[in-house]
Amino acid sequence: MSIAIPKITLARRPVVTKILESRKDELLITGLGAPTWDVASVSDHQNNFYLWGGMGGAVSTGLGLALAKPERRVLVFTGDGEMLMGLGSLATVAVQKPKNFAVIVLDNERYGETGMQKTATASGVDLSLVARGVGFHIARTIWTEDELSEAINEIYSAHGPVFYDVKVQPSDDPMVLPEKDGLTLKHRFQEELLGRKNYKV
Amino acid sequence: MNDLDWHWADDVHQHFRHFGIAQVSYVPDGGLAKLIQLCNSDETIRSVALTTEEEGVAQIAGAWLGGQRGVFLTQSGGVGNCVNMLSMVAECRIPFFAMVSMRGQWAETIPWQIPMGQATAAALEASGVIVHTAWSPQEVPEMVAACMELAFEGGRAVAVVVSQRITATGERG
Amino acid sequence: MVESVSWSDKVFSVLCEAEVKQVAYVPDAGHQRLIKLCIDYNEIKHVPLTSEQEGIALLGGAWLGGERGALLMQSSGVGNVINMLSVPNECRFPLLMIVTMRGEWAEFNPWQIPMGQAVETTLKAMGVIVLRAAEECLISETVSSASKLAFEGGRMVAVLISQRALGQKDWNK
Amino acid sequence: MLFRRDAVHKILEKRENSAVVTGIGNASHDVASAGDHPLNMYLFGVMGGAVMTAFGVALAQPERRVVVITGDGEVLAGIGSLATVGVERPSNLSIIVLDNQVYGATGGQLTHTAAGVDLVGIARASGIVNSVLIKDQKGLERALPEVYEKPGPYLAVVEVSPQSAPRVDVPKDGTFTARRFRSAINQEIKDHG
Repeated sequence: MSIAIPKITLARRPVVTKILESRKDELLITGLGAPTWDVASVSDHQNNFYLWGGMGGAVSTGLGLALAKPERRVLVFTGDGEMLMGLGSLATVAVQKPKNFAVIVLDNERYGETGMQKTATASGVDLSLVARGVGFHIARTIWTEDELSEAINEIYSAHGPVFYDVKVQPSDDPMVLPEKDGLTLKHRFQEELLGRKNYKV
Repeated sequence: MNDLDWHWADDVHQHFRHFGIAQVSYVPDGGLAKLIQLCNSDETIRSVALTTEEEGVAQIAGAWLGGQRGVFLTQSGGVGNCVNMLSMVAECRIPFFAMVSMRGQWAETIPWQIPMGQATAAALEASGVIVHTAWSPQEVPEMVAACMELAFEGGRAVAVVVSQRITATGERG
Repeated sequence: MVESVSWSDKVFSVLCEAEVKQVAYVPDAGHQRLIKLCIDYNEIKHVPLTSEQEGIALLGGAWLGGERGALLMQSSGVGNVINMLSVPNECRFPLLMIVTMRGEWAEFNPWQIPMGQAVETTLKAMGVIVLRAAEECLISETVSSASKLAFEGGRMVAVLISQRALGQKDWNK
Repeated sequence: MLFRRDAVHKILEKRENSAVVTGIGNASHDVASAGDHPLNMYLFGVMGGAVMTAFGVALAQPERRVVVITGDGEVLAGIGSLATVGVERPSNLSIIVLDNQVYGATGGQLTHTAAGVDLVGIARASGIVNSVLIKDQKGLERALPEVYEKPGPYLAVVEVSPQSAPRVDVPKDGTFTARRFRSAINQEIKDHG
């Protein structure tokens, strides 16, 4: 294909920082690897549930949460490699149409954790077109600062499900490792959301 | 010299050439990165990056149906995505060779990797795959050659598991 | 279909009593009636999946949000969820799976047999408690017991509904 | 509205020496009902595996057209493989998706396509540029030469009636069909590798 492809100018950490500036009581699910470090680098939060495993499961985890808590907005931050491994989950989300649900893919077109090999998005696979094809209300690819600014309002308030494929430069940011004990992450998340008495086990 | 200072990938790649491996499928992985790199730059091998590991099992089965030999490369977590797809290999008794780099096994620092790492060999064996595990890099090439013989000449599904002692990549997920 | 109505209705009651709010499934003949009951009942969110692994992650999210769920699938689907089970394993999420078995009792499709035979081993390797219902009259009781183990005991539990219990019919007809 | 079996028979009339891989479920019966053939590989398991199996064959047999005939539910179960194929661009691979919007083999539950999931859109977004939707006889006639001649990867979603057709006798022993397929596709290759 001879279509001119825009140059990637955005850097992942500032993108995540900018998006999270508007955060209030949103619930966050992060896909394994860099998106987890990115979100943790902005600030740790009781309502951040960091997935350190289960590659391909971030969007589905977010969907289950969004269906259980329709009054709270759920944001999934994940990477392009993780998203590709669970691509079918986008179709499942689109069928459920959770209005409180946003997916943000930090797409550096690389598998960052294993040595920066190219992913399918580097070779023309268009995640936002896939999201549109399955029926997301809004699905955009974000290339510029201006597009990002415009998207932030939608991420927090547009009728969901909404999807953003944010093209970010491949970079090797310092790792910010948050809590990794799954039980601790579960307990602190549910404590805020449900109160101690309302969850068992 | 510590046995871990020597890398096994060049010799394994030579064995791939000797056995006429024409297709390699993989999801990028740190532990097998050097081998993947060697396959990528080898013009006699068509290497295919997958979105999810189960695709690779089907592709390698298809390669054999089409008259070529293939190798499937995966991290241990990926094994847990392939169990159902391996039923085709079992039912059709397709010669099948895989290399698995381990996580959740030796000095693992991420708790989430441990359940799958501990279940990898059992999941492969339950799927009808013969499993050999290498603990030292020096073992790997010979084990790969023997297991490819078993797979392609003996007509069986075989996996060489490269232990985390060999592939350890430190703290990263 | 008379024989399947009774157990499905009883299991549906068990799920309602257990306050299950999300039911995820990949369509399956054995679960046909139960799925329909869930679809027709407004108190339960029914989520059809493209692949079973989504269901494991979904129900983890549901539990984080304070809701109980159940995953309905066929035994072949078990082979798609093995790696994803590392999430409920690590976080000790309760998990209830109801699996209709293929590849065991009087199976007519050889392709179903490898996975059917591997179901119990692979689930157990991931730390899942496996309960079998070998006869129709035991299904709802087994699911009831499993739901307590899962939601009160905080464990991953799979109920395997034997092909024998579902009746020895030709499924593909 | 097209009937699945008529559509499949029509497509297979022009197959010549093409290899055919079928997805689990009705597709195997649709293909076998046109006449069993040594170059048919029938999958009776591995939901989501048909496209990648055929892709492996296509890489191994670049001179031969390889055609996948499968259902919408089966493709959705392995949807990532469309991206893999979209990146690798095998020029001899065609994928025919029979979309009846229900899971035929398991009691006719609605699939995601019934809820608006657009497989042609996903395929194009995944890099399979030559993706088309076939809704009627005229569309099928127009697409027929493309299945075998258009540079691949090629994908056609064929909308078909949910009405299923009678089962036929299909060889289901995988050790048999796999070896028959392999020796037919490449006579000079001996039993193993």
